[in-house]
Amino acid sequence: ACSSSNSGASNTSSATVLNVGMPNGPQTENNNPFVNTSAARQSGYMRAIYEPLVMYNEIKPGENTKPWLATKWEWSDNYKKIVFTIRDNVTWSDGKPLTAEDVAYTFQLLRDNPGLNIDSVKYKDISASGNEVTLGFESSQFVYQKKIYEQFIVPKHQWSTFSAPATETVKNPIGSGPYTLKTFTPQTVTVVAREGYWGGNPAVKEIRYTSYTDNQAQTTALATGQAEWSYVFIPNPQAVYTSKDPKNYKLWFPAALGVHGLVINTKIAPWDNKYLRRAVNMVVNRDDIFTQGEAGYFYPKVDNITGIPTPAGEPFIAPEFKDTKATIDVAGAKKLLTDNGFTYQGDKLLDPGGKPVTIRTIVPSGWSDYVTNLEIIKDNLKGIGIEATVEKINQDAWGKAIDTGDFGGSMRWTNNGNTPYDIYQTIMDGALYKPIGTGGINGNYGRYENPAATAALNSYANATDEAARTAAMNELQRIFVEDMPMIITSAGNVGGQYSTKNWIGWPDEQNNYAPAQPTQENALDIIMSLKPAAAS
Amino acid sequence: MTASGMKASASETTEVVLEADGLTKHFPVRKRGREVFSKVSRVVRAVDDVSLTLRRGRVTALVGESGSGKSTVARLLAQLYDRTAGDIKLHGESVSVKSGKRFRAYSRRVQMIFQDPFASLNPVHTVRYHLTRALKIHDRAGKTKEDLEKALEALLTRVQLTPPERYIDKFPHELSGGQRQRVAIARALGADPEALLADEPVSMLDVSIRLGVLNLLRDLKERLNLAILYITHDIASARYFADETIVMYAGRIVEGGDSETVTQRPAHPYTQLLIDSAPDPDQIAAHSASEKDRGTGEPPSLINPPAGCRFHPRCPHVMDRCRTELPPRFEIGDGPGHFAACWLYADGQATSESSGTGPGSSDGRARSGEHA
Amino acid sequence: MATPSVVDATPVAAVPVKAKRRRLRFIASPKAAIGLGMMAFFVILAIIGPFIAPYDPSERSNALVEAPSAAHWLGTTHLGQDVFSQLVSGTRSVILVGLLAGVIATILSLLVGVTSGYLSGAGAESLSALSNVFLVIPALPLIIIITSILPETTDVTIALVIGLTSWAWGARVLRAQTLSLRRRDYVEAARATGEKTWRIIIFEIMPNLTAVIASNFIGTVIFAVTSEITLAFIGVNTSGDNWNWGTILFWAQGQQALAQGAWWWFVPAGLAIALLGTALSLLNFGIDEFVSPRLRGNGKSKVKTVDGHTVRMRVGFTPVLGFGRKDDTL
Amino acid sequence: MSDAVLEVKNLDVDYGLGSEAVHAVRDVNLVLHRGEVLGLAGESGSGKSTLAYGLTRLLPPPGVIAGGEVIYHAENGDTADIMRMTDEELREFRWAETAIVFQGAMNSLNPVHKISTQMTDVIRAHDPDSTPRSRLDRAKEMLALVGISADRLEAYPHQLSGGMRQRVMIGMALALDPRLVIMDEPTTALDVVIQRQILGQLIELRERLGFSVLFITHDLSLLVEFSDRIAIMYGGRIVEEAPAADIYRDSLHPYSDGLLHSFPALRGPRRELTGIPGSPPDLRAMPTGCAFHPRCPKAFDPCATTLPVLGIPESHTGQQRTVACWLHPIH
Amino acid sequence: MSYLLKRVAFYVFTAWAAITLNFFIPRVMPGDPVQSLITRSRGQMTGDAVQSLYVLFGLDPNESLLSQYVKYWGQLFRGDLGLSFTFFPSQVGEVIGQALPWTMALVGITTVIGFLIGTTLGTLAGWRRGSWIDALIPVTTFLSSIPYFWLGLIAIALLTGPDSFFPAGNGYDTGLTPAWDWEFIGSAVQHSLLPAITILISSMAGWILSMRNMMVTVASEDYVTVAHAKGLPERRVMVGYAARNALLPNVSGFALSLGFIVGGTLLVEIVFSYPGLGFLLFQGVGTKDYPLLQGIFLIITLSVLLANFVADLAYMLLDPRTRREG
Ligand SMILES: Nc1ncnc2c1ncn2[C@@H]1O[C@H](COP(=O)(O)OP(=O)(O)OP(=O)(O)O)[C@@H](O)[C@H]1O
Ligand SMILES: Nc1ncnc2c1ncn2[C@@H]1O[C@H](COP(=O)(O)OP(=O)(O)OP(=O)(O)O)[C@@H](O)[C@H]1O
Ligand SMILES: [Mg+2]
Ligand SMILES: [Mg+2]
Repeated sequence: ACSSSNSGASNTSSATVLNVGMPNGPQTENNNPFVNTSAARQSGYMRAIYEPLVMYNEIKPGENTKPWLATKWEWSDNYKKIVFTIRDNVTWSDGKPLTAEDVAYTFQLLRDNPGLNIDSVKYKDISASGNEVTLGFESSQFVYQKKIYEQFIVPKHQWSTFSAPATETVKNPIGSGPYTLKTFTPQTVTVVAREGYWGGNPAVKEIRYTSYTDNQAQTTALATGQAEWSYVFIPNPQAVYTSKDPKNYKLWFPAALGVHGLVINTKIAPWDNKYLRRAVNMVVNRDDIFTQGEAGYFYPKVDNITGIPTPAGEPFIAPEFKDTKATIDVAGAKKLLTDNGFTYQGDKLLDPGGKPVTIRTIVPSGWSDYVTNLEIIKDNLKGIGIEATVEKINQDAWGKAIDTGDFGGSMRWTNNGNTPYDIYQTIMDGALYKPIGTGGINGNYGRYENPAATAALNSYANATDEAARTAAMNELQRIFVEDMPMIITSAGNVGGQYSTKNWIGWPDEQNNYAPAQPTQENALDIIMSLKPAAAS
Repeated sequence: MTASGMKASASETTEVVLEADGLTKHFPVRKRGREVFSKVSRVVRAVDDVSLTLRRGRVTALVGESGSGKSTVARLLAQLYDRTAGDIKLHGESVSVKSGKRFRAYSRRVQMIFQDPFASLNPVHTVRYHLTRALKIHDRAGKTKEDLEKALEALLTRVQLTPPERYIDKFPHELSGGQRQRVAIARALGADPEALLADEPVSMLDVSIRLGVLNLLRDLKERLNLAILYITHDIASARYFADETIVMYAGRIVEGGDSETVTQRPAHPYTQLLIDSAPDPDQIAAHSASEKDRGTGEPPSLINPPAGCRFHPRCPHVMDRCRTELPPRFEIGDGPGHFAACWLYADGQATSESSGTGPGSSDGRARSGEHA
Repeated sequence: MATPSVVDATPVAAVPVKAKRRRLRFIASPKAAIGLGMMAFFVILAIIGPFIAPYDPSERSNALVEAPSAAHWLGTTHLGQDVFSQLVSGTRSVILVGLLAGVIATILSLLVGVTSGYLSGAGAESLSALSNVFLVIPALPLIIIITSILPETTDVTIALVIGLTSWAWGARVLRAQTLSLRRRDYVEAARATGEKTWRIIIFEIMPNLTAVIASNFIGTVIFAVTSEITLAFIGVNTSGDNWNWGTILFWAQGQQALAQGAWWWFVPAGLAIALLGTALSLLNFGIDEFVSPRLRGNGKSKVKTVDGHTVRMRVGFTPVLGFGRKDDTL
Repeated sequence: MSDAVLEVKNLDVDYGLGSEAVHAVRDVNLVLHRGEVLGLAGESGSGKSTLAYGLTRLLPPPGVIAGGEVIYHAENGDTADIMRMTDEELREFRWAETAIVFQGAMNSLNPVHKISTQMTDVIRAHDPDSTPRSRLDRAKEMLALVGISADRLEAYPHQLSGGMRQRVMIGMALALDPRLVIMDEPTTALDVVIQRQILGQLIELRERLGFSVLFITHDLSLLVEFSDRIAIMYGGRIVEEAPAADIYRDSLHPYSDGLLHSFPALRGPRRELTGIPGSPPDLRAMPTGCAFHPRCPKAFDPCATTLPVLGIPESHTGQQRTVACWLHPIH
Repeated sequence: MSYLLKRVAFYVFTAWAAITLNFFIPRVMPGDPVQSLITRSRGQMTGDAVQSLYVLFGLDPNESLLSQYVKYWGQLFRGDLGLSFTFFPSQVGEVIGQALPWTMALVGITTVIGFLIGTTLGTLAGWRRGSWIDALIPVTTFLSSIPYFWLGLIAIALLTGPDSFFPAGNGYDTGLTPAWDWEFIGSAVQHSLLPAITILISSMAGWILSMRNMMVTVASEDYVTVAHAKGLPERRVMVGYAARNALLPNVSGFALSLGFIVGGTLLVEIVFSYPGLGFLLFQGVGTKDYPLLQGIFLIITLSVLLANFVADLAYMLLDPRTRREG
């Protein structure tokens, strides 16, 4: 009975239901918000149930924080301590009030259960008094602010009863958010708006989170309007998606501060030669990669020479590089090479030692966009006489090869964060360096060694004033542009596809109040902003 | 008749080739339903305590009801089955071989012709293949191709498949039953054996072809001095073809002796039944009326054979003793080596040396009782 | 009495005639002939495919996702690659994997099945248990797992994996068949003649299994081909620049070709698979009718009677071609 | 010929079609009288089974009836040509009028059905009004007739011995009181004791029920003993037909003669066995003229060229016998 | 040893061997669930997550295979299949229990229907050899040579759409909650039609072909000719005599094929987004989810063994001859 009323509602009169889809396959009832594998996290409905302290908008440089459960927060100068002031009048969905105790308990939970602490934030002392919570850290958290802001809060009175929070499936989730769990099926999870939410009653009365088996099914659902909001890679979105209802079907994929690109193993001759890497950077066709590999939208193009995505990273770019784009310049690349000891034998590039320059790139066989990107790069490299091979191997073998440095080049991503620090740290941090053949590393896959870069990274993370940070960031960019340890081609994204047929008020280029991804913390902000299309 | 008499006397002197002593074969049967958990295992007592000898240049016929274990005896003698008990002696030496070199050495000396010529030739191979293999295995193929060709021709000619080139490249299905049977015989001869175990080599053939095959075997026996075991349902042919005849009933030998004697003066009630049942165009009138009086009934189960004499449930002369005690062989003095396993001759045992009246009269009694 | 020579002469003359008939019988079945023709086409394509392909199958061009045209007979991919060239070049890998895996699996199932069927004792029992264990483990998931263990997958390794994991069904069938053969008189007769065991297995038993072996081989080839293509399709094996029909489908599916309306990218490879499968099954018909005399209908199942009707030949109701008395009995 | 049950006229049966065809039965004429046992003998491969299956149209492919008639005289005097019957008519005719016992009883019974099922389903097919009770009773009656106890009804074929199976088939054949029973080598694989039991019972029943029997066997002595008339086949044709005793005492065709001198006698003095020289003809390449002439010791000029016709020999006027041999010119 | 005990011992041995193999195969796969989780979620998870995940999954790199193996058996006997990595921390039993009914319903029923229809058609084709129905065989073999997924995708492209009766995927309408009401069942049936037809089309040919060949073989058996000679109605001869006996080999083939339900039609479930075991298996392979893989393999193993056992019994019922083996 419930279903018929529902299915009718989404099509006629003003909407009350929002249909969200994710291509993750059938789910098992698992509402543990801490665990990455849980349905709550995969489908994103935890965002409607649990709330963060601060809403952090990672695509909006400048004003990127919005008070949420915390009304105020204050860092110490060295970023080793923060004090949150918790909002009053917030109740849990079971009616109990949310207190600073709950907040402190949540962080204690993270500190005491390393399995739950996915972000590996080093909490020290945690205390609550009145409506204030104080968190202390072992080191400066400047570059990790986002992780702390975004921490969702769980009720102490429920979680303290769990003997093993890490393996708890939380059948009856109690949160402070505007929605509560109504039904769970492996296909669809339904949450409904509850009474007594501190932020007022949302226009969206019910949200259905449906799991589609794969991208294709998800795309079909989007194209037919079954799903109104999703995050999925659609090849040729024009033909497959937006053209079905150009007025309402939208996609918006703004860049985040994380990148994708060609990691070069800097320990293999002649790729230890920075001129060679720079020459490569000069011939890679980022436009082709964007339009053919990323279907013209998915991973936004990065063309600043520093590899920092814009507009998110705009404020961080050093003045000297502000307008330096990575443009294709085959002649320039050849000149750079021949000026630095490389020679040509016919079309073939020879290294200073007289050997032909080749590169063996690897890629997981199923990752079609990466494969396409590499094919394009291979083509581009041919233009300057470099013979590249693209080896498609299985995911595990690829993971292992990357881990132990058994490759010439590969497409990979970097971490993302609230500053470009994460990007550069993933690429250049000497602290992460391990020689070829040694595995177990968490970054610096290109085996790049430069003490200056490591020092700059450290000083950025631990600086206590803005000037020192800016200096360190500029230094990092200088080193990167000089040595070009990775050919950055695309930015990580925080976007989504959505339909304005039933609901309006979505974020977009003009109104970029939140990233459009339904599984990110900002999803709640978006949901709260939605209005029925008919009503407008 | 005279010829057979002469042979009989010669039999004492000719060399024993193959000898079975107390041969026994039990086939296990699968348990059914509720027997699964019981301990007793059931067996088909296909052959029980069978002793016989095959001599050089002599044919021994083995007759008996269907399912009495004749083929099993032949296969046991060919060492194709493991025996349950008993002994097989080749030239007085006990042999027990399963496979490998020793088995092949044995098979060179003792060869078998299988009951069914339609089944015993591999349908995918030509006559040439079958015979070549037989020759090659026993190193009789010679060194060159011509040698082989000559040996093949000789074999085919010997079994009267002439001209050889008409048959040599044929597949079994292109041959008639009689021709197949002769190929099978040729194959057995290819090993140049000393003993030949021929299991109903003529059962499927019409009388004219049947005769041809039998004449061939007789000829072989005489020329090559073979010892032959001839298994058949056709008692008349045993009379004509075999020197000695042995009768089996339900896995046991019930009578044996010189062929002419056994067929003309059967001693054991079963043999009498058998001989009487054989169709005889000359005596059409004599029969017909007396069908009812004949001992009828089913052949006994070999899984739970009757105690005592296995024939007793069907025997017209059954005595108390027959139901409990297994009769041993009793000599009957009316022919060379004639014996029967029947209590009727128990009394004659003591006097058998002195006179033939005991068995003779009992024989007469049995027959007259039937025809009255 | 000169006539016997007539009797002799006829069969001698008949021998070569028969042999000829036997060899041609296979082709005589129209189904098998069609299958043979199609199969020959695929094999030839497998050999010369890469040479006659109009483009390098991996070569990119600016004609992105274009419908079939004179320049690109089967259109292009999202990278501007020529689908027709991919299809033609991909034939080799498909045929290679199919045949190689078929051969491997057939040999294994022969070894295991026939040996465990013919011999008795612990060895044979454990062989049969082994094949049952392999039967129990689902083949396709197993293949997926094994291929994902391998760091790198070439056609040969794929063929090996498929061949090594898909023999069990055949072994079971062959074992059952061998069990029914091994006590046949001609096998016993060969033993009684003094044949060695391995000769009995190879020369006496196996030839009688030809029909089973052949259909088994063909079944395995079909299975291998579909497995290879499935593997490629789900992205387990799209290694190197080695094109096969599954890789085409993988890319087409990854780019949602059908949803884009690019049917030319998705449809031909699937049809090619179906055609290859059909060719093999048609061959199977021929082999069945060739080896098993019972299925041999002399190609005809209908007969014409004298008065022009058509009657079906069938068991139990012998067709009558002509009625009544004929004037001339000769 | 008022008492004729079955008349076979000029029956031709082939295996295969056109030039490939094997002419297994050629121009066969036979009459089967009421209550009579007609024996059919001949070399293996001479076409005996083919004839038996052919005239009931049970020959499996590639067998075809190339021509001829088989006239059945029903009890009420009607006649019908079996060759012209439709499938439905055939089905009704079969078993109710003509029952057949096949060469191998081992394979004639369906291994997966009980004896009772196989016996009652044929009764039901021809008498749909009967009750299951009455059918079962009839089945028991028939088993009793062939000497098998009623409790064997619930047995499966493999639980019976070969002889018992044979008898079940014979019992089944008689279940519908047919007027004709065809038996193709019903006893070859059995020992003489069981063989005699079965045949004895059959002859007895024949006398009581009055059906006719077509009896095919290799065993001439058996034939002579049990049949009224004997027909001898050679190379697909009937070469001689006569009362059993006449054939045994005085066969006219040299082939019959050869056959009769090929089997050893069990009793009485040992006879000289001559046999028949040569080998059977190849059906694909039959000799011209009389098919037997290449092996015939008495062959003379016409034999090799002209086919002798089956007819009453001049020398035996008045006798109920026919022969096809140039030695015995016919009227 | 008696026959039945031998059979039981054989099944136990096979089960043991298969389960042991199931235990070891996933474990020799390179890479581990954590790595594969990270690579799969490209960029959505930072490198720092690694440690917490190892801790979370309780993966102790120092525990020997053997002690894991012993532990595994201990768990099995307690009916505990462990925690799934993919859906951590859900119980494997729960994950499988949720998918199993769908596979059973869709693939199980279609396999049975395919067998029934295929066998019926094969019976007719074999019985009327040379008639039109015989000509069906090349057509069905053509269809059966097409990979499931291709047929399925084409069907989706051609037959589904916003206004089509056929839904493009999923087990039931997304708004519904599984319950035994007509609305849900109707929706489930509607969603299963297309995948079911795909499986039917692809799987029927095998049954048709083997049944036909058996029919042709059996039809020339003497007892069938005897049945004709008895003048039995055509249907009775075809069904009771020919098909009844021809069915025997197909029965064991059918039992075997039950084992392929999960593995063989995995692609159908993937293509039609069907929430069944096959798709789960595919996910498990992708994420190195050993406990899940082992759980699924266990289900497959046990069901195949069970099916075989049932087939054994059915064979004994259908074929009164006690089969003599060896
Ligand atoms: N492999 C076997 N397993 C079980 N029982 C068997 C086996 N072989 C033969 N028997 C049984 O042993 C008995 C003797 O069989 P055998 O073949 O020796 O008889 P036979 O005298 O040759 O009969 P026939 O005259 O019919 O050929 C029969 O009851 C038969 O059923
Ligand atoms: N399917 C067939 N194709 C060709 N020829 C056949 C076929 N079946 C039988 N024949 C031939 O037809 C002839 C007659 O066979 P039939 O079975 O009638 O002989 P028969 O007289 O019954 O012999 P037997 O006494 O051995 O049973 C034989 O020569 C045989 O080779
Ligand atoms: Mg025997
Ligand atoms: Mg016959």
